[in-house]
Amino acid sequence: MFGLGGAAPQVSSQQKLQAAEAELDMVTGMFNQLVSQCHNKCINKSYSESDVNKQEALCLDRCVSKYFETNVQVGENMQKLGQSGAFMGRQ
Amino acid sequence: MFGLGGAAPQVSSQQKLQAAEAELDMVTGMFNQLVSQCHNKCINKSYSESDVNKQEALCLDRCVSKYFETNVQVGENMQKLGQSGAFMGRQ
Amino acid sequence: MFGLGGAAPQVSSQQKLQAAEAELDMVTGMFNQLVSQCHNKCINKSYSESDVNKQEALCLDRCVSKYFETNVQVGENMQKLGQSGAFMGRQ
Amino acid sequence: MDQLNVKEQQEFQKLVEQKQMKDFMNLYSNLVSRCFDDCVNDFTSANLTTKESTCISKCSEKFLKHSERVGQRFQEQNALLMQNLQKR
Amino acid sequence: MDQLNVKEQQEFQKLVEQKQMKDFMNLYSNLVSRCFDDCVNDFTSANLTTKESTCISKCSEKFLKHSERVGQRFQEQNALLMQNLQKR
Amino acid sequence: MDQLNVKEQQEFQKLVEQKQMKDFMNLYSNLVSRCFDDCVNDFTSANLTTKESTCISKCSEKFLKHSERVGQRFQEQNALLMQNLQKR
Repeated sequence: MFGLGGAAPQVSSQQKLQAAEAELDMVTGMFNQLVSQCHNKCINKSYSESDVNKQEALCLDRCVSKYFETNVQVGENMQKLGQSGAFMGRQ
Repeated sequence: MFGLGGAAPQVSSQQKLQAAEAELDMVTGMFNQLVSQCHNKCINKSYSESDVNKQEALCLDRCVSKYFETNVQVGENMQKLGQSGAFMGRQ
Repeated sequence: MFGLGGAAPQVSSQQKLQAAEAELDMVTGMFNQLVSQCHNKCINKSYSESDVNKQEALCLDRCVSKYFETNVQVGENMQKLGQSGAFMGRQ
Repeated sequence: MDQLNVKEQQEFQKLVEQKQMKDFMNLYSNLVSRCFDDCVNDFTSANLTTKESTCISKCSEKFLKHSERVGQRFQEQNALLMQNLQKR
Repeated sequence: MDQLNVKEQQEFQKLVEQKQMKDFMNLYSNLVSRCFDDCVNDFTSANLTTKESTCISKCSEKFLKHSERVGQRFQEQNALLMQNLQKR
Repeated sequence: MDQLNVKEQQEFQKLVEQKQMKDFMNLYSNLVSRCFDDCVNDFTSANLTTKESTCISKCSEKFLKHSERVGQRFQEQNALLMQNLQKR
């Protein structure tokens, strides 16, 4: 998921599971963020109908698509910045 | 709390405790949400006094009451929608 | 960190570690809050540049400084209120 | 995830199941918060008005449909992303 | 909760106690965030002004009184809800 | 933290390391959320526009520099606070 996790030679089962759990939590967290942000950006809050109408649905599809693109781009940006040594030891 | 938990035949102690913990976390989370939302809806942010005044107190009492009603209604709505098969497998 | 933890005679290793973990989580949570709040208060959201400019940097330094002062003051306030018995059993 | 061996995968599966109840409760409390915030803003009485109640009903149904749709797109996009990463 | 046997209830009780410190710290950091956000908005100096300091003091006391009241109502409503569920 | 003995400190160190990956992922997802929210607001197409993409790039670099600076100040202020507490 999100291609994180990477190659880590000689790590214990416990460490691998902890990394997997951290990743799972992040993906879940991001999904919740996505639900909340695309709701803010696409859903009409007057609630005159209980269905997601066509316009809202189209907006949601694009919202998810753009969110993933953002996610990938941010990942690439961070890698570039990390390699350039512009940042801490983080990364 | 909130009447969730339901009947689950033959579950291990560990599972029951995990479910109880998840429920405890949810109730705590909801309480924190409630504190934050009713603060937004009822408390005057000019902070000219350190007491919750009468008008604010009345608003808070009603805010909590309406929050519980909302909670119950949402639960009922979800059950109805779940039974109608309108949703995923969630529920 | 934040001087919490206090003196607790005769507690088990597990309890001490749990308290330390709770404190670590709180400090992390507060740092995240600080990052978010000072971003809101100091960073220009037009993103015409990728650097934190001088004015923003100065604002951030003061923001962190004032946040710590706020933190200390709130802690003192809570102790005073706790001692005066004005509150629950909390504290 | 393909770096986990069979036994680790089973452990991980257990973890996932453990989290599912939490996820559901999360969805539920997000829904309550959202609809309470958007629909309830009159505190002249202690009970929900008919208008508020109707709003909550529509809001919660809409929120579920909304998060279902977002969930489907999320899975599609995630699958696509995995494919692209494996091609590299 | 009545589906837990005595031993499980004891385990659960431990869990609750474990969480209490966390809850307190949560309350504390919510309070700091809220009052910092509402009271501190001038960054022309590195120290709190008298006005900000007074605001923080009132804000934090008010927040505690506020959350205490909400907590009492929450418990009452929860007890009521449990009663109604058992009647069914 | 000086109330922990050596063995407890080691345990605590492990915990800290365990949390570091979590912290990094937290930073990452906060960054994505923030820049998505601030930069992406046009849903007439399914792909990022050049303008949005540029905005995201600047936003994410700026966010990292921002949180790095806040992190440095945080550590300084925390060290100062610890010193003052020990003087008492």
